[in-house]
Amino acid sequence: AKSDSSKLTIGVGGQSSLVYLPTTLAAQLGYYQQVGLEVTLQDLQAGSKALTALLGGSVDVTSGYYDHTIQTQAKGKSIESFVTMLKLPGIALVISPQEHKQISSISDLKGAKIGVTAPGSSTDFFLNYLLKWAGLSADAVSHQAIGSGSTAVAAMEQGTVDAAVMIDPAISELLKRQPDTKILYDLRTADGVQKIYGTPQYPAAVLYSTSSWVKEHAAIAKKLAAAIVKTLQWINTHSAAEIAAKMPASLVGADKNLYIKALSAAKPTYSLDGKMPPEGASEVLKVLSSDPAIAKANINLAATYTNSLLPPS
Amino acid sequence: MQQSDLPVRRTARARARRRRWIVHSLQVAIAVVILGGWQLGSNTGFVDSFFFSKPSDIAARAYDWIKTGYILDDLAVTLQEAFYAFVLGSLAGGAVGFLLGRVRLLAEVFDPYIKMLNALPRVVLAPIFLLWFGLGISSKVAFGFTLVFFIVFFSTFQGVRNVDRILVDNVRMLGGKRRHVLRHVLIPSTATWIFSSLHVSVGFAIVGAVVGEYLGASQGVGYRIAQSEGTFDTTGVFAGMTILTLVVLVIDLAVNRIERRLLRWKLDEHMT
Amino acid sequence: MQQSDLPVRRTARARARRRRWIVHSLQVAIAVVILGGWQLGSNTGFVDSFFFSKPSDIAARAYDWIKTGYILDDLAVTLQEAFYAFVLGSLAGGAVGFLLGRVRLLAEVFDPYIKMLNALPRVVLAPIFLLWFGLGISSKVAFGFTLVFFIVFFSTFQGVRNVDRILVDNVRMLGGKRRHVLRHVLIPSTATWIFSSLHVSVGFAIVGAVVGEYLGASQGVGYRIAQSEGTFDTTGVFAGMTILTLVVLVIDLAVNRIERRLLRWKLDEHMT
Amino acid sequence: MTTPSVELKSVRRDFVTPSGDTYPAVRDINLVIPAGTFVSIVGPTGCGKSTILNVVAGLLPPTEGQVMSFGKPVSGLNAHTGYMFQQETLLPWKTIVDNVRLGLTMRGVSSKAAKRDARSWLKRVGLAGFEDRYPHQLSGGMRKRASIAQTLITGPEVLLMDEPFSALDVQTRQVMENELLQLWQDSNTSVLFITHDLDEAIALSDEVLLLSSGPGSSIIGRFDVELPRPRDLMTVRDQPGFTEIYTKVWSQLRQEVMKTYAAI
Amino acid sequence: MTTPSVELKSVRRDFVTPSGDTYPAVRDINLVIPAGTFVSIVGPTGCGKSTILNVVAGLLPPTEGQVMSFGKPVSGLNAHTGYMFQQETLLPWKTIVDNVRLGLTMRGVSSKAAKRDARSWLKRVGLAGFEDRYPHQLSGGMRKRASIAQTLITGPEVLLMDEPFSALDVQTRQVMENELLQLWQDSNTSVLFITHDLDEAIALSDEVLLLSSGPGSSIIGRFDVELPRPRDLMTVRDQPGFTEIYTKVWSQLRQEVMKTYAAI
Ligand SMILES: Nc1ncnc2c1ncn2[C@@H]1O[C@H](COP(=O)(O)OP(=O)(O)OP(=O)(O)O)[C@@H](O)[C@H]1O
Ligand SMILES: Nc1ncnc2c1ncn2[C@@H]1O[C@H](COP(=O)(O)OP(=O)(O)OP(=O)(O)O)[C@@H](O)[C@H]1O
Ligand SMILES: [Mg+2]
Ligand SMILES: [Mg+2]
Repeated sequence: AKSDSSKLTIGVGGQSSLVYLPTTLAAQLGYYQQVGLEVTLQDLQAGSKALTALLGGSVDVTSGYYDHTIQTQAKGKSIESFVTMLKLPGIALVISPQEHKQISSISDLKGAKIGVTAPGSSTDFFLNYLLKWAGLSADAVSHQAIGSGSTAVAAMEQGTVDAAVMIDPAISELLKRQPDTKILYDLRTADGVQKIYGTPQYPAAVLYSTSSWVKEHAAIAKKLAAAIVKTLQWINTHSAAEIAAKMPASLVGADKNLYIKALSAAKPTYSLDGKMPPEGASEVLKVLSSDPAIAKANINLAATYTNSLLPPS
Repeated sequence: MQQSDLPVRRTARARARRRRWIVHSLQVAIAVVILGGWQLGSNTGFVDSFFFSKPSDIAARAYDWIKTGYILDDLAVTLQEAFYAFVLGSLAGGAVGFLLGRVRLLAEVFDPYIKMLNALPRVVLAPIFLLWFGLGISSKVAFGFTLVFFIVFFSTFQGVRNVDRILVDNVRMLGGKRRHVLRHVLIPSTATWIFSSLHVSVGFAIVGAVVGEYLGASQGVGYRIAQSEGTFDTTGVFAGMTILTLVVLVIDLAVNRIERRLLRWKLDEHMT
Repeated sequence: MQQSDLPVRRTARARARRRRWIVHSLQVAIAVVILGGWQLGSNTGFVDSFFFSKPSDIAARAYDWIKTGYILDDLAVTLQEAFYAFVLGSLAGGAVGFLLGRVRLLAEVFDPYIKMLNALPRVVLAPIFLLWFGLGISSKVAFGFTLVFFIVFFSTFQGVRNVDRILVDNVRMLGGKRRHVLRHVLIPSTATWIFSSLHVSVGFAIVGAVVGEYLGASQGVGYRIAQSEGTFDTTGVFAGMTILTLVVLVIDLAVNRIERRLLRWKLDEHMT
Repeated sequence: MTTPSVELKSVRRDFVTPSGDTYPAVRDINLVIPAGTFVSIVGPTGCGKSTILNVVAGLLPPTEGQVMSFGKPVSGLNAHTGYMFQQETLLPWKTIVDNVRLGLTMRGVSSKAAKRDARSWLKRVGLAGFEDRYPHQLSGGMRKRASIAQTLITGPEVLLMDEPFSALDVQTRQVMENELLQLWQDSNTSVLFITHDLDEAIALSDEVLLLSSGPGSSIIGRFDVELPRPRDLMTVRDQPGFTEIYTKVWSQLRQEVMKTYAAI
Repeated sequence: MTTPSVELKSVRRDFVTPSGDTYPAVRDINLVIPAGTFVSIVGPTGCGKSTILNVVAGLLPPTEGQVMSFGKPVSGLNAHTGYMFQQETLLPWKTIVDNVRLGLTMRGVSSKAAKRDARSWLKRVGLAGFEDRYPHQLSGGMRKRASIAQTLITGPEVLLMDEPFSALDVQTRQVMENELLQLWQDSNTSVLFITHDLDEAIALSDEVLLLSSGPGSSIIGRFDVELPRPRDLMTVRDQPGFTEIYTKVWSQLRQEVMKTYAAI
């Protein structure tokens, strides 16, 4: 909403979250400047807050989940993704180390307490989808909100929940503390995604803005997309340690090795070209359709993303 | 003088009735103006219903949630948490307030610690609460407790410090021991302060429970609100909050009633 | 009687000094026991330092953050937000408290509305705060405001209601107008209540600012804490909170000092 | 005849008791205080003397009847009056001198002038040297004297005084009485004075009113004191006529009080 | 000789003034109250009478000197004493009857018995019918009488009374004085009584103590009243010897008071 065309603010749904790493890394690498943009990053802690900030006009562009574009369309707002940063959702269903039953599929978790980061979050939707996928009813397990940080680790370690849909770096942290923790479904790998969704790519973190902004500021969006794609390529060609070295210390945290480890695990999830895979997009819609409001809404997927602003590959 | 139709009393009663009528009309008028304006704004697109929903939708949703019983279990959970937080927080805050209010050495020693604890952002401590108290009701109670405790504590503490010394002396001279002074002087004289803090505390107990649920739970109104928020269902968020505030109003009526009973000697003083 | 070495005063001063010494020793003792136990627990693995870190690490980190100036800008931002929240919230809460405390009709009309607003969970309203006040400092100020306002409001309101009627009558008979009654009776007589609420409010203003930052910001101590939490850096979380609480202590000392000045007539009463 | 400074016409004042009944404190009070006169009210304790003063001051609206002051009906506070209450009314958070100068300060008198005036008043009531104390640091009688100074300093047209001297020793009391008489003589102030000391009432007043015992007290005796002015308080009790009035009032008062204890 | 109920030895009490100086209220107070005697203290207002009572009650520790009660040094509250304060001390949140029975209730007397006793005491002080009022619904004099009942109901061994009757009309006052004397005669109570009414002091007491004016007051006169007991308060003033003592005390008191006003 700023008039000065080369200045803009990007709201990030949690800068310390690895899924949004390219947004920050691009700034660290100076790529925004290179394309002639003066970008301010605003850490909003959660994707939904970043979306609200966008709709409220506090930020111009949001670094958030692709899911939001569909969810907001169902609410009559049209927003549009124009560069995809994450081609795999970067979440996993992890079994609590306190759980002693043999668990080999979601069906074994019937009646269990399963943690999600927050009700209505993408982890929550994933769990619903998983249940449906396994032919279970939505209330076959009890959904327990446990957050995404140390609360989630604590809940898992103490066995407050039997399993949880977790995201990184919490997964890595848990694995470090409890190395024999079992991961049942790992959507941080193409194989895992293929197994659940039947397609190897599932768009997660993207840059999006309101459709009107994208239309009016196509040039800026183009530059942004270029900077991000360049960053993605840089990620692809550098090691986790090299990436970590570029990130601000405050985001790396005290335990650099852990960060590198988490980053190595996350590296395959980053998109290489910033393209939205259309099959992935329709998978997202399928997942979200467990919300009756979305199932009813008759979503026009084509309006939720564009690949036309990406640099020619 | 048992006749109830003495002119003074009749006019007094009539005046009270008229006053009540004015108050209620004004309250309704305010509600109508705010809700009406909001509804109008939403209908004309002046108010963004992505953020604010519409009063009519909210009412319909709240009604629906209650009618279908969808929210009732959650409400029960939230109220239970708030109730414990309120009762435990008030009792502990009151007790510690009385203690430190009377024992100066303790007050001086613990003063900085209490101030420090009160300044800790509870939301940040959520992981520790969950760690210590688990995901169940206790962590929400603990959450609300930390809000209620300090409010009641500070009020009671200051109230005790403010007690008219001569009243304490008189009761002691009449043979009153520590507990008598507490019961006959400190508690009644601190009552207005405590009630004042209870009014804030009722609200904060609910806030504590809801925020606790919001941060991690599997049921409760806060969980429902978080769920609605997660799916960008503003109507659901507002419906949840509407139900909460209505409940708070009912609870506050009860607190008011108790207050009016216990502080009868005082209200009366302002009657003339 | 200008000699300062009269026996009464000498012993009084010596006693005060001794008392201060006892108080400080006890405070240090408590701190040593808690921190020592914590450190020991961490070292022996009894306390999980993933969740609680170690006092020594926390102190080192806090020191480092301050020494390198890393946190100072953030602290300045947070304090600025808290300051505005505190000042605006107290002023507004006090003013509305005085108004409703004196004008009974207004009080009766607005009573349920205020209770309702107070029971709204602010964290849930964060999106609306962001919408209305943007991402900058104002949304955090607004956040803190909603906490401070109600606490000061309820205290002031109850305080005004509690004012000794005869004192008001006397000042009015001496020719005092509304504003004189306010200045010479209501404000001084409500001062203890207000100060009591200010003690809670200082803490809540900071909490409001930090939680506001925690929910969305690009600077401030709350932001740093959130960042540390995001990277599972418990030491950073605790270091941030430690710095906050130290600052609150300093601020509270100031409030105490002002209080002691303004309520001299009262403290003195308890001297004998 | 000039308009009276205060006039009560058939005033009645009821209170609601805790049980919800109506307690009639005073009824049928007719009272005229011509400007510049000194009127005392005596009567058994609890009969309704303070209630009458509150009504005159405009603090208590009468349940029935009318209150006039200088020809105008009183509604709300009676701005012509200064009132020294029976209770303690010094502001605990102000020093004595600040308490005493309050009335002047609120009238816009400069702080310096008001302080000077307050100091001189404090001297007149024997509190020189105690100016900077807070009320709780004074003795009961000293607080009463500070209240007297606080009320007199503003020079009200009608002075209402509720047992102003009862906490003072006889000697100090006489000094205060002298001050009051002096002030009254030098101005056109009317005084409505409550006391339990018959001596004092007669020595100071132009008229002494006797209230019957409650509930529902009314004025059952009006005694004109026609002793010459100016009066010397040291000797007025020895003047012819004093004892006569005293005996008259006394015997009637005694009957009234005895009614209260009749049941014992 | 039996141990005295109260004994003060060279007691001095200082206060710290706002300016930080020390204000000596009373000094060099030596006082012996044999069990069962009635002692009055008179003195100019603000001289330190209440201070002495506070010291005897154990509410104010003396700056110097020693306080003994029944042979034991007083530290903390003096459990032998009952104290009727100069200020108003009724609990505003309790009705009159609950206020009066408080002392009994706290001693474990059953609520019913305590209430019955309290009612009978309220009747004795002329407050029958006002039992269920709150203090602010009574007149000043009625509150004082309720306080008297509250203090007397517990039957203390030493009774400290600070101007108990000053808010009462002469007649009621005499009734109260009679009640007090009756009570005192029927028990072995000692009374330390403060009043500004010399008549009252002499009529009631075995000994009248005169305090000098402050600062640093001390006892400057001790007058034994050797009028026969039991005394009839209606006629005691006409007994031989009364006027003599009265004149003696009066002339000395007068000098003292005049010192305060010497500067005017
Ligand atoms: N607020 C009230 N509610 C009920 N009764 C009241 C109230 N105020 C006064 N009264 C009653 O009215 C009567 C008159 O009271 P008032 O204070 O006028 O007496 P008074 O003549 O001034 O007595 P005193 O000499 O003891 O001061 C008393 O019986 C008292 O109990
Ligand atoms: N807390 C205090 N601080 C300073 N001075 C005090 C304090 N309390 C009492 N005084 C002073 O001590 C002196 C004696 O006070 P006290 O109340 O004993 O007098 P009193 O003889 O009872 O007078 P009265 O007849 O007026 O009640 C007074 O000059 C008073 O100003
Ligand atoms: Mg009266
Ligand atoms: Mg005294």
